[in-house]
Amino acid sequence: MKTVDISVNGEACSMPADASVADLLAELKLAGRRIAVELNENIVPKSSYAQTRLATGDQLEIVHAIGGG
Amino acid sequence: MKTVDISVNGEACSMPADASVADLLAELKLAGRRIAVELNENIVPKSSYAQTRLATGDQLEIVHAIGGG
Amino acid sequence: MKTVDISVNGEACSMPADASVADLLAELKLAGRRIAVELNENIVPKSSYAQTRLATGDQLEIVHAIGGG
Amino acid sequence: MKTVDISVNGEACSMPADASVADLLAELKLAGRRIAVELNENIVPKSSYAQTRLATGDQLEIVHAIGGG
Amino acid sequence: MSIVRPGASEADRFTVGSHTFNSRLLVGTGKYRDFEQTRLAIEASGAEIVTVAIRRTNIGQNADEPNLLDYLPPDKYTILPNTAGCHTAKDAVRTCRLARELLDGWNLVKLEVLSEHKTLYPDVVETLNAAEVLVRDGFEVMVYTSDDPIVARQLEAIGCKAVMPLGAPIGSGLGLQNPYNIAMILEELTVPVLVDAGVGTASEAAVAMELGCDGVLMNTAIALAEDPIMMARAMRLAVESGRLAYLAGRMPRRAHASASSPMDNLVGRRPG
Amino acid sequence: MSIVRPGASEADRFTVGSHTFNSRLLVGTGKYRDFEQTRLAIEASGAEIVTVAIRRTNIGQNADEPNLLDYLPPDKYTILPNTAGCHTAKDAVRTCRLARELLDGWNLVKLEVLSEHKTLYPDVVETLNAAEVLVRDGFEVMVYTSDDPIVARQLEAIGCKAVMPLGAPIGSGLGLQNPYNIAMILEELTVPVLVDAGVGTASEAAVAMELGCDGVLMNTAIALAEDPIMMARAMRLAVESGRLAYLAGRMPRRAHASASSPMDNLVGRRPG
Amino acid sequence: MSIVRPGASEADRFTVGSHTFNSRLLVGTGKYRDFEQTRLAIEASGAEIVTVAIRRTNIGQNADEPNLLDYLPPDKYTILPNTAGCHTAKDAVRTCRLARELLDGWNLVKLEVLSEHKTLYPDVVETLNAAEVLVRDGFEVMVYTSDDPIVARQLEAIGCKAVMPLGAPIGSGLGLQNPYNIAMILEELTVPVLVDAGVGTASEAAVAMELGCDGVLMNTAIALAEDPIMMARAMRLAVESGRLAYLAGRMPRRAHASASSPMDNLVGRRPG
Amino acid sequence: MSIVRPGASEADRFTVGSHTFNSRLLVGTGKYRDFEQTRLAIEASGAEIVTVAIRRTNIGQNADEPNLLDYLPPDKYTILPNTAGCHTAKDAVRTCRLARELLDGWNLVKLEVLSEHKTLYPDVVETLNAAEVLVRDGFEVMVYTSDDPIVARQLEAIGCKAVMPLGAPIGSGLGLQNPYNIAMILEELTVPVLVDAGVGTASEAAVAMELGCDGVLMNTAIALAEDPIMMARAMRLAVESGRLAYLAGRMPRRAHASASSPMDNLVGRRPG
Repeated sequence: MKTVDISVNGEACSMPADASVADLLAELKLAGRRIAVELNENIVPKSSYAQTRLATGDQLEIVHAIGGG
Repeated sequence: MKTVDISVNGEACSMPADASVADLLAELKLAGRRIAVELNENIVPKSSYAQTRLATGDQLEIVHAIGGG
Repeated sequence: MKTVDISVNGEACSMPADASVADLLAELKLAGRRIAVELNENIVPKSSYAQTRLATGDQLEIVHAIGGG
Repeated sequence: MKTVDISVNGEACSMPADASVADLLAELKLAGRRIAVELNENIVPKSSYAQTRLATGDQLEIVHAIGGG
Repeated sequence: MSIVRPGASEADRFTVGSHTFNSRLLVGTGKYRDFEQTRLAIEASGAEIVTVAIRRTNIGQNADEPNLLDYLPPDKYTILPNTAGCHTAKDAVRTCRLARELLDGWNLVKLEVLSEHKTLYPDVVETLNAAEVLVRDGFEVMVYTSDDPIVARQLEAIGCKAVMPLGAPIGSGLGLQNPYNIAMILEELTVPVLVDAGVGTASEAAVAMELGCDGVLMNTAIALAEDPIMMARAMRLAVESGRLAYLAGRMPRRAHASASSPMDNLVGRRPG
Repeated sequence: MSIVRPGASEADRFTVGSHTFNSRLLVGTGKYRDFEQTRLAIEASGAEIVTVAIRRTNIGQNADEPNLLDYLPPDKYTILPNTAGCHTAKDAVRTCRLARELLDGWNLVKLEVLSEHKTLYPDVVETLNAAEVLVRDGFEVMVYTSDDPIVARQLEAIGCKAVMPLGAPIGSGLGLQNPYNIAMILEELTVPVLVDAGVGTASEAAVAMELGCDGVLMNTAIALAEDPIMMARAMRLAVESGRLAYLAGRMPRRAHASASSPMDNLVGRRPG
Repeated sequence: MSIVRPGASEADRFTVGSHTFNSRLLVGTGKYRDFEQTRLAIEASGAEIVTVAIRRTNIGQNADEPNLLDYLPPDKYTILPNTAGCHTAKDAVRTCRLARELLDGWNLVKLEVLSEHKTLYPDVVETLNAAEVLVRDGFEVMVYTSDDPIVARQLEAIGCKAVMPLGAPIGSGLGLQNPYNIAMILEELTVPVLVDAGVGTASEAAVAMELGCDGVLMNTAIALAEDPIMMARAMRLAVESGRLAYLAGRMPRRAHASASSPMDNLVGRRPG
Repeated sequence: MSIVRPGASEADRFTVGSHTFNSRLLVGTGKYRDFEQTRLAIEASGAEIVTVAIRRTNIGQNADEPNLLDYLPPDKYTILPNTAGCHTAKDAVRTCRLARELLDGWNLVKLEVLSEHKTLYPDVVETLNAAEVLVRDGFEVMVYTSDDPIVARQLEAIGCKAVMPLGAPIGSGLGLQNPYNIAMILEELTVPVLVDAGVGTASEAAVAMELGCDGVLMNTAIALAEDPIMMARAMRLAVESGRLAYLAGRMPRRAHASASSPMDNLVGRRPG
């Protein structure tokens, strides 16, 4: 099966070839959580998770809020 | 009529010869007010106002509470 | 006689047509004094005063040291 | 030989019966040094060392100057 | 001096001699525009103890003239008579006795024996003398004094029920001039220590409480604020906040910074 | 800077950009023992605005791990994402955009671009650069900066909605190191000015408010107190007391004393 | 920052770029009554470096008008031209080039780019820009700046030969407002650090030196003293005393007392 | 207190009772490594008056043991015996009488009656008592006391020749804790006022002199510096600089800046 090699929060990771951001979040069990996603330094709106396809070389950042001053 | 010459709060004053502290306070319209009385540097308790007679030369101090820090 | 119209320290001034910076300084009685000269925002070295000709429209700044903190 | 029992700077000490303060100081090798002497809480002037006799029970203090602030 | 933090449900009470209070802010009643302003400011301050001065009544005055104690009824407030104006032990003792008679035997007094000097600083020798007599005479003495820790200790030894060092001259509003001495006094005394005089604004009252003082007594800072009633509320909160901060135990001071937000998992970094 | 004192019945509100608040105490959420302590302390503080940091989620972590925002729901608190950890304008802008997405379009952010230096002081050049980009990008920027009044003015000119000079290094608890500069900033800016960082105890928060600051932002002073929840209450009261004292208008300072009790009608004196 | 104490016979010299000096007090030449007073005060101060401003000559003025540099001959003093009055990097650079020409190629300059603001604080962004150009152009730059340690570090990185943070606003005489920041700057920079501006009296100059500063630059504190020449002597001694105290290494501070005189061998005691 | 500035050629002398001195720095002789270091430090300090303690000689000690006064000969220095270690008026008087005998009738003494307390603060009641006896007994008394202005005035009234309030606890090196009180003392006393105890570094000695003190007495700040001899020089210069600054009359403080360089005739401006 074909896969795409991507980086998530700086760590290498691979996903099926036609996976979307939504698929990735599901895989990471982050679906529905308070997070934000950046793909190659551009924000991915929540509304676009399903239609945003991943491609090899993509750099993703997934963030959440933590305690800070 | 015979009188006694006394000093009240540093001011000269005269009263009938057999006047009591109670009489003086009545005269000064201070009866029943929150005051304290000293006769020749001794406290006169409220309960003794009536029986404490005045004599010439007596020095009385009549005090009340005022604003202070 | 032909003249050149220049500005010295922000004030209008005219000099004979082929006057040099040295001529100007002589005219202003500043020759030999501790000063520095800027012509159109470029420094004029002391050694070039004689050969630097003035032209109409030239902006000169002549400065000296004064008390300062 | 008869002696007198005295206290010098809080320590018991005995001297021959007719000893003077001067004798005591000589015994203590303090003669000629910068000191002051108190006998029973009275100052003994330097000029009286020789004629001041010691008696049993005498309390002597011998002091000098030391570093202090 | 070890801090015993009251439990969440427990009140943090304050005891002077035989009396116990909730509020740690004590206020004077001088310098107000009128008795109504006095009343409102004191209400806003939450104070339970209010000081008053003892003075000759005006002979021949209007008998219906309002009286301070009508506005501050002794059944609602603890009236603390002071000996302001006394420059000798003798006068101070005499004033306390008059006050006790005036207040029906109430024996809690504020002793102050001021020097005749522009600082209005206490004459500590006369203060010590007066304290001795008053304690023997059964008074519970809260004593205004300098910030000299030795004199404070002597006043406690005599039997004063509270020692009240000045923070700055009366009415100056300069704030605590010598927190070191206040801290020295607190290190050793076991009776309550209150800063009396010198506070000018809210933060300074909080500072006194954070040092560990049991309370603060003030007058001018409230009465001469542009809006005394609002300042009275400010002072109430300041004393409470300073007390809470003292009890809560402040963070340690650090010579250098320390980040509040974690410094790992930053966006866009290669994991180290 | 003239003080407009709100009427007794009027609330003393605080507005940043398009948002209005009652509380002038803003708190961070770092350094607490756990989320429950965070929640309790913030509740006790009365804060309406709480700062959070934006960080990478831990990939592969337990999906049921509790989340800070479950404890501090955005419908109850105004969540103010910060850019802590960013040392360049570019990183700070990127973090703000992620935060806006995370918080469903919420555009109020705390900009901080720290130098890589033990003081954790801001790099003011990068901060100015980031502020420009963020304001153009529609953010309402509350900006952490040094106490340099010139930089503060430049940040206001760029369009920042609040300027937040440091009182002392983040996490140091040293208190306001330069009240003069804070006062200079207040004299001229019209947007709200908040002291951000440096407060260590309650009185220091009151001092900032008495200078005329619109608010105080803190984290460590509460989180690292021995009893953070009690200290949160202390800070709430301190900010309120400092604000009230500022509005009430403090008494004038006097170089010499001024008696609180009248000096006439003293007992035992011949009338002068 | 470790202190190397010069040996008793060694001089404690002070080096800026390629120049070495004995005196650590630098003085301005503004605000004096006349040139003669300037000369006498500077002589009394022992300063070797004196700052001057660069201004347009008055065209048409009396050609025999005395000149400052006749009173302070460059062969006796190191003349340090400043860029006072410049509000942009461009103007500052232009002024420095004029100054270099005026002083026959002398390339040591004092860079100051002030904001147009009542504080006369530097505009640090323009200052950084000007410093870059001047260093590239071969100047040895002594730079007046805020007390921001990050900016100070950036100025050193650019190649400035001395960094001169302000103690307080120019001409205010308020003394060091933020010794903490001065200490932070000293902890890290390797070029000389001088406090420039803000000193009002002798002890404040000593404080700057005790922090470890390499020197102090002042003008108003001397020129506007009631007796400028006597104050110049005071400042000379203050800078020397502060430097010596720094080198000598002060006693440790103690929270409690420690007797100076031994506590044994007291008169009249039983030996314990 | 009006300042009389000595003429340029006139010496600025300092008189205590019947004695006149040039140096305003008085030093103690305790805590040094050895007598040689004591001698060198005192020489470097320029002090003319040195304090010594009076203690029992060690009976049976080596008769050739060196003596402090061999290193500090009374014909070169004014030896000021102190009463350190005395806690009662009686002991202090007794010690002074011994000292007078020891020093061949020299009657200038430093009276200190310390409380038995970790602050080493004076017991002011005992101090007042001792001062009375000593003055009657013909001593010229320089008295160590608290910074209480009332007590200071009482000591002057008794006839003390110099009043020496503490700046901070003996040996603490904390610096002047309450300059306000020192200033109050100076406002009123006519005998010399010296700060005795508390100075830790040079600038603090200068501060005391700038307040208007007539001198400073110190011991630990010199003796426990890392390099006592260098610190002695620092202190000498600090006292001189503070004195000169006081006499010279400092510039007025200004809340805002004031340029040192003229703001007209700037390069490149259109004349306004």
